[in-house]
Amino acid sequence: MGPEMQLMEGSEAISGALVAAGVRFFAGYPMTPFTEVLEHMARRLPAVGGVCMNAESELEAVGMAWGAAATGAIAATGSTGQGLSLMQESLSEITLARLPLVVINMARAQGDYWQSTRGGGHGDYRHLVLAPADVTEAVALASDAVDMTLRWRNPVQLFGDYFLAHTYQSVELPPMRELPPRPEWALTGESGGTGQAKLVSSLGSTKQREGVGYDLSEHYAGGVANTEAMLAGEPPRIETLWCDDADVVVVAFGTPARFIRDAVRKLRESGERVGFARPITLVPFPSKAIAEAAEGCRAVAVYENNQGQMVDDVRLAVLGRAPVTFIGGLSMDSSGFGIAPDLEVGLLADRIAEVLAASGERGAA
Amino acid sequence: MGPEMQLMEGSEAISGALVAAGVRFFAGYPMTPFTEVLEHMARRLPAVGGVCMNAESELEAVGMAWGAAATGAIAATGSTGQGLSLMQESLSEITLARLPLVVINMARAQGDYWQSTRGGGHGDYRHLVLAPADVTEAVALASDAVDMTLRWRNPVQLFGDYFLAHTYQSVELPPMRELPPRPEWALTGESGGTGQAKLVSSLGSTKQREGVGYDLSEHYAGGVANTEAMLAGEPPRIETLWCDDADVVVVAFGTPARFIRDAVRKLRESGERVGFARPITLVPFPSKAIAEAAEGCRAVAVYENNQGQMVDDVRLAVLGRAPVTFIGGLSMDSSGFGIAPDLEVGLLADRIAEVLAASGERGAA
Amino acid sequence: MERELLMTGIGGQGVQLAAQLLAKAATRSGRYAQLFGSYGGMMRGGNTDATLIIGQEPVQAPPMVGSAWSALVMHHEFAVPTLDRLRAGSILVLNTAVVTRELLPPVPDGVRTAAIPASELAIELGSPAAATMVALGAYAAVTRILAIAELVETLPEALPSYRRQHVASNERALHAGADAAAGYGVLEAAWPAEVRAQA
Amino acid sequence: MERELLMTGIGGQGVQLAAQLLAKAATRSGRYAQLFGSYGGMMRGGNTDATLIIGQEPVQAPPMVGSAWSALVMHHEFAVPTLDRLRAGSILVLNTAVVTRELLPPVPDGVRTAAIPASELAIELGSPAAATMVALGAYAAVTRILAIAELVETLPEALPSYRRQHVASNERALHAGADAAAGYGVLEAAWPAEVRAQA
Amino acid sequence: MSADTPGRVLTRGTLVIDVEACKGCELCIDACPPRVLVMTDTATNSRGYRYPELFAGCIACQACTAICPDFVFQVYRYDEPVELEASLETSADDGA
Amino acid sequence: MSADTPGRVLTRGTLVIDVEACKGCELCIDACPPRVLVMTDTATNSRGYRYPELFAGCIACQACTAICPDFVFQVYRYDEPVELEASLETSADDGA
Amino acid sequence: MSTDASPASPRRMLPILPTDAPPERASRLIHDFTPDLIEVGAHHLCPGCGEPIAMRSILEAVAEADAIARAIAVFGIGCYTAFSNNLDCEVLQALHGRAPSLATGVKRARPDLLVFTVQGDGDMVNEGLQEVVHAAARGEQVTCFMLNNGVFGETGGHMTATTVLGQRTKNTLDGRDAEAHGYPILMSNLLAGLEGVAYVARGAVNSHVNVNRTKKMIQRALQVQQQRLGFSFVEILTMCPTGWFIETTEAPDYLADKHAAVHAMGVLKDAAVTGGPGAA
Amino acid sequence: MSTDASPASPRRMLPILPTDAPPERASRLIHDFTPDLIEVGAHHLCPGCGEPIAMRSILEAVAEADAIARAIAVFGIGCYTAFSNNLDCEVLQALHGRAPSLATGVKRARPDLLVFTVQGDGDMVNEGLQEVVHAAARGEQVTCFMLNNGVFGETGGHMTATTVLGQRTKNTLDGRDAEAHGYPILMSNLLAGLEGVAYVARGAVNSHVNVNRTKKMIQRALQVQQQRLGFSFVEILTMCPTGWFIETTEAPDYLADKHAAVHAMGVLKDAAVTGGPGAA
Ligand SMILES: Cc1ncc(C[n+]2csc(CCOP(=O)(O)OP(=O)(O)O)c2C)c(N)n1
Ligand SMILES: Cc1ncc(C[n+]2csc(CCOP(=O)(O)OP(=O)(O)O)c2C)c(N)n1
Ligand code: SF4
Ligand code: SF4
Ligand code: SF4
Ligand code: SF4
Ligand code: SF4
Ligand code: SF4
Ligand SMILES: [Mg+2]
Ligand SMILES: [Mg+2]
Repeated sequence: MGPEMQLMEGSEAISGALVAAGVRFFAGYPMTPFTEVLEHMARRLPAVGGVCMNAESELEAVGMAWGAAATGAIAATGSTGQGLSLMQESLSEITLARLPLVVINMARAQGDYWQSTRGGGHGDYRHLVLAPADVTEAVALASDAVDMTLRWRNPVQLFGDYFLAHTYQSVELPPMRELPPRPEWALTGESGGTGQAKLVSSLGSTKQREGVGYDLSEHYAGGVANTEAMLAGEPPRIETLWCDDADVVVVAFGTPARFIRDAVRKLRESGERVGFARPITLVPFPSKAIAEAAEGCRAVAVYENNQGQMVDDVRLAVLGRAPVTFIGGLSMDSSGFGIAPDLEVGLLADRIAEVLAASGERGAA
Repeated sequence: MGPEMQLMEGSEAISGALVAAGVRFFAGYPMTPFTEVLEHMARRLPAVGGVCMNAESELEAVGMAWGAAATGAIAATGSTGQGLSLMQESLSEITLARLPLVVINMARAQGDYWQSTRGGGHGDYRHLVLAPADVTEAVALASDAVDMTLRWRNPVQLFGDYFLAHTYQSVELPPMRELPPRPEWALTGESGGTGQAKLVSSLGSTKQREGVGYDLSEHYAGGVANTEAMLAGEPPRIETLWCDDADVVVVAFGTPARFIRDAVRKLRESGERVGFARPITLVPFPSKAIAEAAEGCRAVAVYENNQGQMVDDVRLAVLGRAPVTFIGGLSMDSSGFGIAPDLEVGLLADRIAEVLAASGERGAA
Repeated sequence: MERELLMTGIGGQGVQLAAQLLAKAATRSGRYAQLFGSYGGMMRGGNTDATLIIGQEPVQAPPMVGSAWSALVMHHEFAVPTLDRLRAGSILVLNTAVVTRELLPPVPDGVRTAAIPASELAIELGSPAAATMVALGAYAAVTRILAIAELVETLPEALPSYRRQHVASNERALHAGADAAAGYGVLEAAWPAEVRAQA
Repeated sequence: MERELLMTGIGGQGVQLAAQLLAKAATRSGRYAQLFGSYGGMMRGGNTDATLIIGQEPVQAPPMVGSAWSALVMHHEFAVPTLDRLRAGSILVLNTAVVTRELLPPVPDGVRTAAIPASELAIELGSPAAATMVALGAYAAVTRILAIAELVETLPEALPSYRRQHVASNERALHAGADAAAGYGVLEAAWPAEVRAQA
Repeated sequence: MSADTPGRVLTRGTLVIDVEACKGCELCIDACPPRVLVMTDTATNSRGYRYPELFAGCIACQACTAICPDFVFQVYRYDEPVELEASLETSADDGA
Repeated sequence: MSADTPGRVLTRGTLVIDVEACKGCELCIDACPPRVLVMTDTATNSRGYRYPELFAGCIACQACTAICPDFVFQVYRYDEPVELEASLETSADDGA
Repeated sequence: MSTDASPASPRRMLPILPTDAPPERASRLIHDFTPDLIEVGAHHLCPGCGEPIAMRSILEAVAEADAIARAIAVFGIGCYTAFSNNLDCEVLQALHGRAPSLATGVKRARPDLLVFTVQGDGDMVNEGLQEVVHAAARGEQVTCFMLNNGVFGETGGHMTATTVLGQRTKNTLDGRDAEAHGYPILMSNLLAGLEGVAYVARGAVNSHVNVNRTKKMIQRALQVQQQRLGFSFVEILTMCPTGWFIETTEAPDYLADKHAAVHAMGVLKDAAVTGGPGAA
Repeated sequence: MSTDASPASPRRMLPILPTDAPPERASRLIHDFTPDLIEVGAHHLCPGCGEPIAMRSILEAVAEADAIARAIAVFGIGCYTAFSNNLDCEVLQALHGRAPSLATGVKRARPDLLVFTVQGDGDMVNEGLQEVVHAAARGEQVTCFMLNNGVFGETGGHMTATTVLGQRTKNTLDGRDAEAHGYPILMSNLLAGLEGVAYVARGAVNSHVNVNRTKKMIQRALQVQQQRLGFSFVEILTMCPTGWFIETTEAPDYLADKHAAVHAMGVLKDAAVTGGPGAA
C-alpha cells in the first residue's frame, strides 16, 4: 500500500513488471486473452528504449524473441492455446540452446497444464512454470521469472488465464531495475575473427574441433545437468491454509484456486475440516509440501479447469498415502476463452463436501 | 511364415500395412528417420488410386491430411521431433474436430513420450499411442491404428524410432482390405442446399440454431465423453515375461525394450529373478497390468531413452506399492538421430543388477 | 473486510466507466480494489456486468463472487444472476427509470433497496450516457463506500483522454445521484467508523 | 535358435549388399531375418557395418547385439567393436587381402577363423566391388547358414534394378568364396541337422 | 429517363425492409442513386438502432441491398412503373 | 599475351595443392582456362580420392580456387612470369 | 420497436412508403433478404462491416454456378468465421491461417468438388502466408477468397501485413510506419506472379458498383476452378469501421482513399487471356 | 598417400610441377586455401557440392567489408549447416526455416551489427517461406543468402519448392510434374516485388566467372544493409550432384541448362538504381 498503488488490469501489471525487471524485447501476435499483454508491451517498451515487435504470427514472434535473446537482451514472448502450440518447436530448441526467455502463457482455462509443465515440444526439457492467482502475485512472479530465466538460462513461463489478464487490481509496480551486464555467452559480433567466435545453437556452442560436427553428447549432458540443477535448485512454492487438521485437502492452482480458496473458507466457517493447497510453482512442483499437507488427511481433492492433468502430479506427490479425487472439469465456457462460468463457489463447496462425506473423518478408521 | 514373407525395412512395412488397411491419403515432409515412410508412401499410394503429397512443410502436411480426412478418406501423416512439434496445433484441433487420422511418429530416441501421450498441443485431448518394438509388431499395429482411428474418430499415433524405421525384418504384409463406406459425417458437398449442410469443425458440428455461435459446451462435453469412452474401451496392451516370481520388474517400451528384454533374459539365464514388462499401448497405459506385474516385487526399474517420462506413468500405476527406479537416460547419440549408442545389453544388464542388489530379495523383509 | 458490489446493465449506460471510477478512487484512497468486467461484444444492447470488490487488505475473493454485499442494477435484461447473489441485508441501488416494478426480477428477502431514477436524472442533466454515474453517486451516499469528493477527484484519471471534457458533467451526475439518495440516509456504512476516520 | 552375424568394412566393399542378399535369401528360405545396417554418410572410406540375425522363429534379439555367433570382417579400420563382440567358439571370416595379420585388432580367444583373401579373389574375378560377396560365399560354406544355391537364386531380387547385369559376376564371387573356404570344412553348422533337412 | 410529373416521381419498384435486422450503419443511404432512402430521426428498432425508410422514386436498382451488411432488404420491381407523390427533398441531389 | 617459346610456356604463377583435402570432384579441371590442371590417373589421397596436378602454364587466374569446394588451393603469382617446359597436351585445347 | 413521430422533424412530413410487406401492385421480387445459402440471416458482425457483403456475393456466385451440392467451403479464423456454422453449404473450419492446406487435402481427395476458402488478411497474409503461396505455386485447383480490411478485426483492430502506411491501428498507435513496421504486402500482386496461378482479381464492397464488379470476379474465379485452369484468387477489400476507429458512413470512402489507393482494384491475371498457368 | 607412376600412362611423362610447398621463386600469395573466417577447412559435404563455394564467397565478402567483428550469421538447416560451428564469425543457429525471424530479433536488438542468414531452398522456400517474405516486406535491415540447389540435399535429394519442372528427385520419381507437384517458386522474383526490399540478385557458383560475379552481388547486398536501404537478398544457385543423381563434373552444366534456365541469373533490384524501398 502506498501512493504508488495503481489500479491495473493483469495484462498491464505483468507488462509493467516485466519491463521494470529488465525485459527490453517483446514480440507477439494478438490472441485473446493474451492480446492486451502485447498492447501494453507495445506502449511500454519504446518508452524505455526497448523494442516491441508486432510479429506476423506466433512462429515469427518466438523466432524474433529467440534472436534478441541471443544478443543478451532480456526477451519475452507469449500467446494463448493455439499460439503456444505453434511455438512448441521453437520453445523446445530455445531451451536446448540454453537461452533465457520469459513466456507469457495467457491460457484459455487450464487445459494446457501438461503442455506447460511437460513441454509440448520435442525432446527432454522443462520450463519453470509460475502460476499466479492474482494480479499482485503476477507482478511479483513476473520479476521472479526474469531472475530465474537469467539464472538458469532456461525459459520460464508465467501461466495465467483470462481472469488474470482482465481483472483489475490495486497494485504497486516494482521500481525499474538497472539492467544486468550482458552475459558472456551473448552474441555481440565482437568475438568474430578472434579464433574464438561465439556460437549459440541448440546443438551446442562448442566449435568444431577434431573431426566434424558438434559435440552433441557433451551438449546434451550439459543440458540434462542444468535441468536437474534448476529443478533441484529453484525452491518450489505453495500456499497452504488449514491443512494441519484437515480431513480433506483441496489442491488447485491459478485463478480457479481463488474460487476454491473461497469455497474452502466457507466450509471451514461452517466447521468442516478442509485444507487448501495452491502450487505457485507448477515446475518445480511442490510435491513435498503437498505430501506434507496431505499427511494424515482422509482424501485429497484436486480441482482443475480441465479434464485432469495436475492431478497426476498430486498423485505422484501423495503416492498412495491418501486417495486422490478429481473434482474439476473442462471449462464449458461458450465464449471459448475458458472464463469458466462453472466456477461457482457454491458449486465447488458442494463438490468438496461430497469428497468430505465420502472420506469420513480424520483419525477414524 | 509363408511364401508372402518379404524382407522389408520398418518404414516400408509400415507404409505397406497402412495402405493395406485402407489409408488412401498421405502428406509429409522429409526428416530423418521419418523420411523413408514418406518415400514408400509416395511409391505405394498412387498404385492404389491414393494420393501422397510432398507437402512443403509439416504444417502444410498436417493441414492437407486434415482436409482429406474431412472428406472421409483414411488419411495419415507423420514426422519426427521438430516436425511433430510444428504439427501440435493442428493435431490438437483435429482431435477436437473428431476426425480420424493416423500419425506416424518416427521419433529420435524416446524424449517425445510426454508429447505423444499427453498431447503437446493445447487443451484436453488424448491420442491413442501404439509403440511397436519390431517391424512385425509395427505391421500389426499399423492395421490396428487404422481400425482404432476410425472407431473413435480420434487420431492414433504409431510411436517408432530410428531402429524401427531402418531395421529390415522378414514380414508378411496383411492383404489389401476393402475400403469401409464413407462415414456419414464426412464432407461430400452433397448436403449443401438441403438445409442440413454438414459442418466439420473443432468448435462443433452443430449449425447455428438460436442465437449466434457454436454450441461449444455441448461439443466439448461430447469430446470429453468420447475421450473417456476411448480410454476405457480400448484395451491396454502389454508384453510381460517372468514377472510372477520377480524381485525386480523392468519396464521399457519400443525398440529399446528389446535390448532390455535381452538383458533381462540374460540375467534370468544366470539365475536372477528379474521380470520384464513392455507397454505396447502407451495410451491407454497398461496401468493395471503393470501394477499386477509389480505385485510382490521388491522394486520396479524403468528404462527409457530419455530423462524419465514414462516413469511417471509407472509410478502412477504402482502408486507406492514398490519403489520405482529410473535406469534410463538421454540418448547421447552424436548423430542426433537418437540411435542410442548407449543401448548396450551388457550395460543395461549391469544397471538392472544394481537395482536387484539394492532391493534385496522377494519376500525378504 | 471486503465489500462486494455487483453491477449490471446494458451497453451504452456507462457501467464499466463507473466501475473503473470507483475502483480507481478506492485505490487512490489507499484501499485495495479488484474489478472484473464482462460484456457481450461490441453490439449495442448487449449485457455489461462488473464485479467490484473493495477491501482494506489485498483482496482475497475471486474475480466473480457467489454472494455480494451490494448491487447496482441499471437494467433488468441480464440482472437475474446479479440479484440472485444478494443476501438478506445486501444493499441494492436500482435504476428505477428503466427497471420498473413490473420489469424487476425477484429480489431476495431482506435486501435494502435505494430506488433512484438514474437514467431520468442523467437525461435531465443532459448526459444520458452518465446514468450509471448518477447511480454510483447514490450508491456512495447510501454506503459511504467512498466520499463523493473522492470519486470526483478521480474522474480526470478515470475518463479516457478523449472524454476529459466530460469531467464536469460526470461530477454533476455523481452529485445528482447522491442528492437523489439523500432520503435513504446511510443504509449501511461500508467501513467501521475507525476505518472511515483513518481514510 | 538365432544366429548373429556382424559385418564390418568400409564404403565401396559391398558390405550392405551382401548383408541384404543373405537376409533376403534367408527370408526366401522360410527363415526369419533381421538386419540393421549403419554407415557413416556418403563419404568414401567411411565405416559400414551390419548386424544380421537369422532365426527359425521371429527374431527376438535387438537390432544391435552385444555378443555374436559369427562375424565377417572386410576391413580393420572400424572392426574393433565387432571383434569385441565375438566369444569363444564364434566364427570369423576374415578378408585377409586387406586385414593382414599386422592390421588385425585383437580377437577374443577361441574364435574360429576362416582366412579368405576376398578382395584379392574379387579383383581376380574382375569385380573388385564384389569382395564381400566372396567373403559371404566363404561364410556360407563354413557355416551352412544357407546353401550357395539359395544365395544365388536370391541375387536378382537383391541387386538394385540398375545393377541386374551383375548377377553373373556376383554368382561367380559367391562360388569363388565357397571354394576358397573349402579347406576349412564346416566350422560349425548354423542349424541342427533336422532343421537343415527340413529346409 | 421519363420526365417526372412535377411533384410526382416515377417509381419503378419498392422494398420490404426488415427493420429489426438493421444495425443502422447507413451504408444504404449513400448507396441509393435516387436517394430515396432516409434514416429515421430517432425511431429505433428493438436493439436501439435507427433504420432506413423509403420515399417514392425507387428505381429498383438493388444498390441498397447490394451494400447492406445485414440483409435488410427485399427489392421488388413493378411490372409497370408508377408515378407517386414525391417531396422536394428526395428529388433534390442533396436529398435527405 | 607474350608469345610462348616453342616447347616452353609462359607461366605467371603456381599453386600449392593440399592433396589430402581434395575430394576428386574435378571441378577445377574444367575451370582452369589454360587447362594446366590434370587429375591423377590412379593415385589417390588417403581417403581414396584422385586429385589434380599442375603443369606449366598457370596464369594465376584463381579460377581453380574460386570453384574448388574443398579449399584445396593456394595460388601464387610470380613477381615475374617465367617460361617453363611445356607439353603438347597442356597447350592443346583438349588438354589432358 | 418504438416509432417516433416527433412533429419537430420536417422529414416526417414526407410520404414514407410502407415497407413491411411485399407490394400489392404487380411486381417481381428481384433480390431477397438473405442469399439462399445463409441459413440464419442475422449475425453479430458490427454495423457497417464489409464482410457480410462479401460473404453474400460469394454464396450467390456458388448458387448461381449451381454448385451448392458439390461445394466445400474452408473457413479461416477472423470475424467472418461467424458464418462458418451459418451456411447451407458444407463447411470445413480450419485453424487460423491453415485453410489453403486443408482445401488442398479436400480437393486432392475429391477433385470433382468445388473447393474454396474464406479467409481474412490476418488469416491469409499474416498467419498463413506460406500456405496460400505454396498452394498457389502448386497450381492447386481451388479458389481462395481473401477479405482484406487491413486489420485483425476480431482481436480489436490490430495491424496486419496488409495495413497501409500511415494507418492507425490498435498496435500502431501513431500510424503504420515503414521503419518500425515495414510495408504492406499486396497479396494479389504477389500471387499473380506465380506460375501455378490462373486467375487473380481484387475487388471491393464499398459501393454497390464495386459489389457488382466483385461478384463477377468471384464468378470468374469459380469458373476457372471448374475448368481446372489452376489456382484462382479473389481479394475483396472490406470495410471495418470498428477496427479503423471511424464512423460506419466514413468507411466506404476511407476504403477507397486509403486502402484501395495502395491495394488497387482490378483483374490482375486471367488464364483465359494469358493462356493458362505455365504460359506466362 | 600412394603415388602412382605407372609408365603405361603418357601423362606421367609430362613435367608435373611441385605443388606441396610455396614456390621458391619470388611471388605473392593471391588466394589462400581457406578464407580467414572458416576455422576448419575440411568439411564433410559431398565432392563437387556448390555450397562450400558459396559459403567461402560470403565469408570473404564479410571479411572484405571489415565487418568480421560486428557480424552475426544466422544459419538455417541443410547441408550448409555443417559450417555453422566452423566459422570464426559469430553464429546463431536457427531451426529449419526460421532464420529470418531470428535475424530480425538480432538486428532489432542490435541495429549496429551486420546480420545475415545462410539458408537453402528447402529451408527458405519450403519450411520458412513465410518468415522470409514477412522479413522482406518489413524492410528488415538484414541480408538473406539462399543457397538454391533445387533439392533437400540433406535428406537425400527430395523435391523442394524451387525444383524445376521435369527434374527427377527422390520423391518425384518421374520428374517434377506440374499437375501433381506444381510449379517452382522463383524466390528472387517474388521478393523483388516487395516494397521493403532494396536489393535482389541471383548468382551461381557453377563457374569461376559466376563465382566472381556472385561475389560482387554479395558485397553489394551487405553494402545495402550497412546503408540501411532495406532488405537485401542474394540467391546463389549451387550444384548438388548427390541430390541430382549425376556426376560431379556434369553438375555445373546441369545447373546452367536446367536450374538457371528457369531461375535466371542477374540483379533483379537495386535500391541505388530504383531509389530505395518505397520509391518503387
Ligand atoms: C494461431 C492463432 N493466433 C491468433 C489467433 C487470434 N485471432 C483470431 S482472429 C484473428 C485475426 C483475424 O484477422 P483477419 O483474418 O484479417 O479477419 P478479420 O477479423 O479482420 O475479419 C486473430 C489474430 C488465433 N485464433 N489463432
Ligand atoms: C522442422 C524440420 N523438418 C525437417 C527437417 C529435416 N531437414 C533437415 S535439412 C532439410 C532440407 C534442407 O534443404 P535445403 O535448405 O535446401 O538445404 P540443402 O540440404 O539442400 O543444402 C530437411 C528437410 C528439419 N531439420 N526440421
Ligand atoms: S445498410 Fe442495412 S444495416 Fe445499414 S442502415 Fe441500411 S438497412 Fe440498416
Ligand atoms: S433499389 Fe435502388 S433506388 Fe430502390 S431504394 Fe434500393 S438503392 Fe434506392
Ligand atoms: S575442385 Fe578441389 S576438390 Fe575438386 S578435384 Fe579440384 S582440387 Fe579436388
Ligand atoms: S590459377 Fe588459373 S591457371 Fe592457374 S591452375 Fe588455377 S585455374 Fe589454372
Ligand atoms: S471488427 Fe471489423 S471486420 Fe470484425 S465485424 Fe467488426 S467491422 Fe467487421
Ligand atoms: S547432398 Fe548436395 S547439397 Fe548436400 S553436401 Fe551433398 S552435394 Fe552438397
Ligand atoms: Mg482482417
Ligand atoms: Mg537445397
